Amino acid sequence: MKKIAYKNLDLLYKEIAGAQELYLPVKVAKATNFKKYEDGVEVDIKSLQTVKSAKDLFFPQSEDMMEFKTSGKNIEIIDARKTPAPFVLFGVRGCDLKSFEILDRVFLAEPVDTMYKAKREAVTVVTLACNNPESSCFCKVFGVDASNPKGDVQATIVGDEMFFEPLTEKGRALLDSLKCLEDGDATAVEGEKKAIAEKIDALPFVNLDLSEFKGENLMKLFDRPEWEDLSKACLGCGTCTFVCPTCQCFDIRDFQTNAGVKRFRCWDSCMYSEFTKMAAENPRKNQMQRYRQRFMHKLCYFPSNNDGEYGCVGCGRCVKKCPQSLNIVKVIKKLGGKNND
Amino acid sequence: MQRIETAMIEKAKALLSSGEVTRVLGWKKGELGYDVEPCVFKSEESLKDFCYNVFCGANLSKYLVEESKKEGKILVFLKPCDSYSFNQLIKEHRINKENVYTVGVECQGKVDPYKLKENGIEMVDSAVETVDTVTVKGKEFKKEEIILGKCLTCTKKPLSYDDIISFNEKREPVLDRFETVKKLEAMTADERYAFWKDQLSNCIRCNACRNVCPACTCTKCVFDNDNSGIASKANSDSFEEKLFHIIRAFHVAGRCTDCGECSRVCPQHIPLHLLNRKFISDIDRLYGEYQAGEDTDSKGPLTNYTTGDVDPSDVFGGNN
Amino acid sequence: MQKIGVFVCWCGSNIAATVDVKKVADVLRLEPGVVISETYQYMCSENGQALIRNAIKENGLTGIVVCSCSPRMHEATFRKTAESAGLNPYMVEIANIREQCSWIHKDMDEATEKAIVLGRSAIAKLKLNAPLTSGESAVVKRALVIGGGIAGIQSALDIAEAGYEVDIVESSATIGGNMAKLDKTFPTLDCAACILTPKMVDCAQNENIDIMTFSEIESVKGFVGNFKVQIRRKARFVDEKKCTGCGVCMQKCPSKKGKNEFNMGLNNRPAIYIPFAQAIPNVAIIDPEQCLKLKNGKCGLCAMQCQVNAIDYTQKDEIIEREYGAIVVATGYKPISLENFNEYGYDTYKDVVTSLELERLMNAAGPSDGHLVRPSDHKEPKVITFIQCVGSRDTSGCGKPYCSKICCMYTAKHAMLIREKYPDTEVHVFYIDVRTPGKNYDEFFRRAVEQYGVDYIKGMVGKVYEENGKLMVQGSDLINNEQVVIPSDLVVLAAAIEPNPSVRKIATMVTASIDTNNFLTEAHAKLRPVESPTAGIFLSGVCQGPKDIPETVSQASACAAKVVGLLSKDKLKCNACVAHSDETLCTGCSVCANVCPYGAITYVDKEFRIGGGKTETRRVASVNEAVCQGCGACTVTCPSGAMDLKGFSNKQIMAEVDAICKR
Amino acid sequence: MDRKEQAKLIKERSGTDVRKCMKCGKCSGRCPAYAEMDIKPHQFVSYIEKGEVEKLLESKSLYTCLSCFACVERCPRGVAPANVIEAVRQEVVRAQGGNKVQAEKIPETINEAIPQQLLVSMFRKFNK
Amino acid sequence: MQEMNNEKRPLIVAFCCNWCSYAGADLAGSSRLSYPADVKIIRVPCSCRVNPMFILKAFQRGADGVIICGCHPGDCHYTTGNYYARRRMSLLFSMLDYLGIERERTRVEWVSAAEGAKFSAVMNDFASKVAALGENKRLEDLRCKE
Repeated sequence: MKKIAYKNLDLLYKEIAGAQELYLPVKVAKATNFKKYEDGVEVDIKSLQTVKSAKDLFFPQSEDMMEFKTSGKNIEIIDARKTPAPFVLFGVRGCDLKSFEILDRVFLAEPVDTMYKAKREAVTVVTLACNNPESSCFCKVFGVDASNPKGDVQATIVGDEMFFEPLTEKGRALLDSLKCLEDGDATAVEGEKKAIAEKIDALPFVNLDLSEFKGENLMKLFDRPEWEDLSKACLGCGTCTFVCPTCQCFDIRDFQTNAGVKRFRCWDSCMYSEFTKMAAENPRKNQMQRYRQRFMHKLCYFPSNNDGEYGCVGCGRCVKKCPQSLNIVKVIKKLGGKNND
Repeated sequence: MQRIETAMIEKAKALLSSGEVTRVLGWKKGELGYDVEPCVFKSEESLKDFCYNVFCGANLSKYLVEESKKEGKILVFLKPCDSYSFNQLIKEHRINKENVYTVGVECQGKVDPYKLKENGIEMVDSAVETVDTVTVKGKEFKKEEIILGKCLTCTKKPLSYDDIISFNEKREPVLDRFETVKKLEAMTADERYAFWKDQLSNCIRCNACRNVCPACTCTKCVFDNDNSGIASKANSDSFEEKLFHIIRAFHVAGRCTDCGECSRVCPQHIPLHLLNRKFISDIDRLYGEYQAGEDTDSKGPLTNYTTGDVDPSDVFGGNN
Repeated sequence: MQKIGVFVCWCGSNIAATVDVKKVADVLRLEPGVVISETYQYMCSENGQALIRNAIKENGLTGIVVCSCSPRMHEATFRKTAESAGLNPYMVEIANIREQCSWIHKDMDEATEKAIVLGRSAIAKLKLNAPLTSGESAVVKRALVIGGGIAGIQSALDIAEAGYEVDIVESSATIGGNMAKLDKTFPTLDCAACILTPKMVDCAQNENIDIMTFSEIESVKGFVGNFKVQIRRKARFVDEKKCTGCGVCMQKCPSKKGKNEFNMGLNNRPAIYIPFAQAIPNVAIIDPEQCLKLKNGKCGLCAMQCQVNAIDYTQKDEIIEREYGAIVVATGYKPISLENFNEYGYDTYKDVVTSLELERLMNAAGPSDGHLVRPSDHKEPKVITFIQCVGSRDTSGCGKPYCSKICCMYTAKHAMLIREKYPDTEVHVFYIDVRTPGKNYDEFFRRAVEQYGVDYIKGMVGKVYEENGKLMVQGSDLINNEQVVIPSDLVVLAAAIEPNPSVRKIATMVTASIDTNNFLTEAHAKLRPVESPTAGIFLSGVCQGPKDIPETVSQASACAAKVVGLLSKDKLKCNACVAHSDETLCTGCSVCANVCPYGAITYVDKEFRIGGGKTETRRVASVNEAVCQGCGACTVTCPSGAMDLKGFSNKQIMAEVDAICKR
Repeated sequence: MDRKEQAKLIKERSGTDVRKCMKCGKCSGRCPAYAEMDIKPHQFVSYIEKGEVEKLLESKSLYTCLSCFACVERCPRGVAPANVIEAVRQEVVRAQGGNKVQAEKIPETINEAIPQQLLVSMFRKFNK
Repeated sequence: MQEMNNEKRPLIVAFCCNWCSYAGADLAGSSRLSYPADVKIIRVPCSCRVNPMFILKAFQRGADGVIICGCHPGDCHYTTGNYYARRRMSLLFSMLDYLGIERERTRVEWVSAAEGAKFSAVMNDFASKVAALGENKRLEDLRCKE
């Protein structure tokens, strides 16, 4: 167990960033997101949640795949994938860490997504326990322990100090390399963890009933009439999918540059009318169908195909960010099971 | 203020039972108090979940584009700002007015849940509202401390309605709506560039601003249309952040009623309304004051002209 | 797969001296899609064109780019060349490497490089070109003339003479307009009735002319060659076909308090009346405001007296619809209202009259049978003072900023006529400037001064007031630098003229543009002065700007010539580069129609499939290709990008941008 | 200050565009004080337009103009001769200084229909 | 801007209306009134055909300045096109300025078919102002610059 005084965190960041790239919650113009640490940035480590999730680091919003260079009538094909240098992702919360597991199931399954894999392998994750979980948090429902978030290194703020506990080889190596840290005592951390667990148990959504969401109920759930009302106010904007740590859909697009064509992939959203557009059109023609797709995928299709693992980590971003206050909690409460009443 | 909600429910019940309307567009209670959602109620019974309170900030007018196509009349409750959007949509033939029964409702500013959170309040069991204050969890706030940005500058008065439910005079706006625009104009070009670079770099192109906007009702947006030449799904370069927001603001210029929904819904809190307000302030300054949505038949400033209009070289309002 | 041919012209040394044309051809040959790239000394020559024709045929080219002079010079030439080789003429693009390259640059490398970029840009555009064909529309061989004054009469007569049918729609009960009210006309002093009434009769007798008086335009739909016009024939309560114009009803009518409009309200007429003796049609009309039968059902004397049973108290407005190929607007003018000019006392003193009223007072058929007397006491005036520019050239907001053009001449005419007929009358004229350009015009004015001794005073009148039964006219004499007061018996005001107010409504209906003074705008101030920018709409007379009778008649005939030119065509070839609305994208928001200068955009409800076997009805824009001139204003105003312009599409222009920026 | 400058100043102070004058003389045609004026209202406009101020500065018209604004009211071109006269008067008065009419002696309530400018010009006129 | 002189010349896209300004450019050519080869003209039917999209697209592609030329107000071949263009461009340019983009990179000029000399003078002036600003950094797309 290592520790550092909270006021000295900047030294820590500087030291990490001196050796490899460091990504952590940074506030720019009122919004906190994972960004690269550079001199002068405003680190916002205490903020419970970044707007965009940490998945951005492995599966960025937009990413080059290949290039076609043209000159006259000739075309040259260039591999645009980059080999990432080792980097540290600092301040990841339990829910976001859990989301990596879910994304791994998608991107690391055959056929392996090489671009994702390279970045997953290059990272050292430092998680941070949630001292002040919010009413919109329901990670516990999906088996996340926000007081014990895991990762390569697990950090906990106790009073005016931050404690670090290495959990993997990578984590240990990172901690060992840092000279600004001093040895710490685990007892204070244990106390804090207990306090956090108590806070979590008092949150409003921690006892959501998911019992109805299982493979054999698929058709029944699909045909539930409540979808119509649940989705009524949905604007189809896609905010929920873009802030969601587990949404993994992307589109592959071409951009014509002055020298040829860049092929890149970028996030897509099942909320969009252009999503999975086929020869004719999007098979899901109205917003109710698109809305249903998103939640059925997270709560029914995904667990059916992945040993019961849900496609949601209970981070509550959609609860906070939906312009019209629609969210997965409302879906679970309506369709999840009797104990939600 | 509670009696507004009561009066609204009574009105809705009466119209539903008389058969004059078949549906009611309003707000439904949420799980955490502040997360009320727009909802179409189809029966008197379902109105038990109906609510109208300080959290009903969403603009309902856009839902009518689809709802007014359906059979039967729908009752809609319009806040003053919603009613301007409604009028503008009527002007653009996007709403079938015959299928809508409009009831104007009093609004003295709606609460911004983020501002509540900043004040340490997360869940809301009940909120007691007066014209100038809101009391949540026993704590009394002045409106200007916790209402949405768009409400701080609101001067909108109720427009023509079939019926109106209003008991108090509208409170005066706290701020001049062009104050921030003026501040930006007074900056140097470098400062302005830095400001917008920071703001727009946060844009995740979730399209919330566009999809909530009552002026953005295109069947297919140019940014979704692969044939348009500017379609894109994510910002792959900082240029695309600017392109999206400039074109979007331009497309709604002269049609934007300044309802402020774009900034309310932005997950990154980008003050997008400042782009629209820049156009509004330029239009007011250069072509005479114009409030989109104030009527249903005037020509918009961009589909109009006078022979003596100012030249593009002489339009700059701010510093260089 | 596209097969593009590139043809680089030397233009002798015009291009070749500064641009390495061989290099341009060689580089462009490498562009994707290009299968042949050649140079020639004079591409526009017969040999050069043959080269292009052969290349198109031999290589099966789908499009050609000619790098040469400005498209304004030879685009049409090369389009014809392409067409003769079986290629659609719109599959031709020109890269302007002469006016916009070789002639302005001196450095060979620089100019060659730019020529290559311009060539690439043209190729990029061409790749997105689509074959276009000009639409055709049939022409209805009938013209509508709105307004039956001298302008409308002359236009109608000339069109009818050329063998086409014409309808005159006149809002008052007779044709003739303002000219019929005039006494004599300048500069020859022949009587207006003597020269106008024969023309009116000609109209009535011409088989090709149909006169609809007491009628108004209700709506105009359609476009050049195919207007559909609704005309409201207002109830006159007299059957036009039966009435013989005998006038017995007028004598028997007991209600005689109606203001006689023809005499400018200077005397009264019965409730049933014929506007004036030579009215066309010579048919009575009942004024429902004055008629006792129509007001309270008690009378019916005229019906009893009428030998031919022409009176019909139950007559209602009737709306008829007709089709026209061309519309002539000849709505004329009226004197402005003088309510803003109380300094002249027009509303206060009976003996302050307008010039048009004076015309009636001097007219043999007028209220005083041509004997000039003052309206107040019917005595002969001994001192008459004229005031010019009343409301003309006035930028204070009370009057009109323009010169009414006719006042100087008619005031001279009045002064002269009075001095001739009543030599012992003293005549003064206050003027700011005397403007008499025109054949024999200045001579005419000088005659008034030199031969008839009219007293012209340079200066304006400040006020008119009454003192001892005289109208005291106080004004400046700027030449003598004194203030003068002229005790007068009659004061005549040369009121400014303004377009007939009905023109606004009509302009909106036919989507013709109108200026700030409500005069109709011509398509080009110098080169197309009798056409409106809206195709098929023509301008005749004062509705376009102030003018006198000779000018009006010339313009009316010019207008007729243009109409005849249009009607002589069986089909109209339309512009091929027109706007086009993608109905799947259009939301029907109507902003495009707001900016269309030609009224080419209308909206229709269309059914669309929305999946699941369902359909929905949407309002979408539809462009009338016969009317669209291809400016593109609509394309930019359309937020959804549904509106695009053929030949200059969004994608084509953006492809040009891309190609230019490639480096 | 040379005459040119002075003319420019007077022009500016008058707030009227003398070039708009089309020399119709309606101002002088209406002027009730015409007989008492050595230089007539239209001449004021004309002189100022030509930049000749000398004669104007000595004119007795400055003190016979009633400031009734009839000329302003009647001008068809929106020129204001009275304002020109007023501007010249100011030029003269400012050069002299000293007040004859004292503000304290003005009654508290004045007929509201009296134009403000008339009151002001009264001060200027009777302050020699 | 020194480095621009040799290696990187500024790139200027000029949208010219077919009836006045394009003809004015032709007249400049026939009169041999030179202006920098950096200026490349795109012919459009009317200044009202210029979509803000085209202007932004040009900047994205690497243009350093964009100028729109049309008939003088009141002389539009289509009677009213340039009036709309004037309003649109006024608002667009003011917005670009608001975002901190240099004012001198955009311009609207009214050039008639008779004003060959004006066309040349305008282009010379615009090109030198744009060159002085240097490369367009604030409205660039890095993908188009590689």
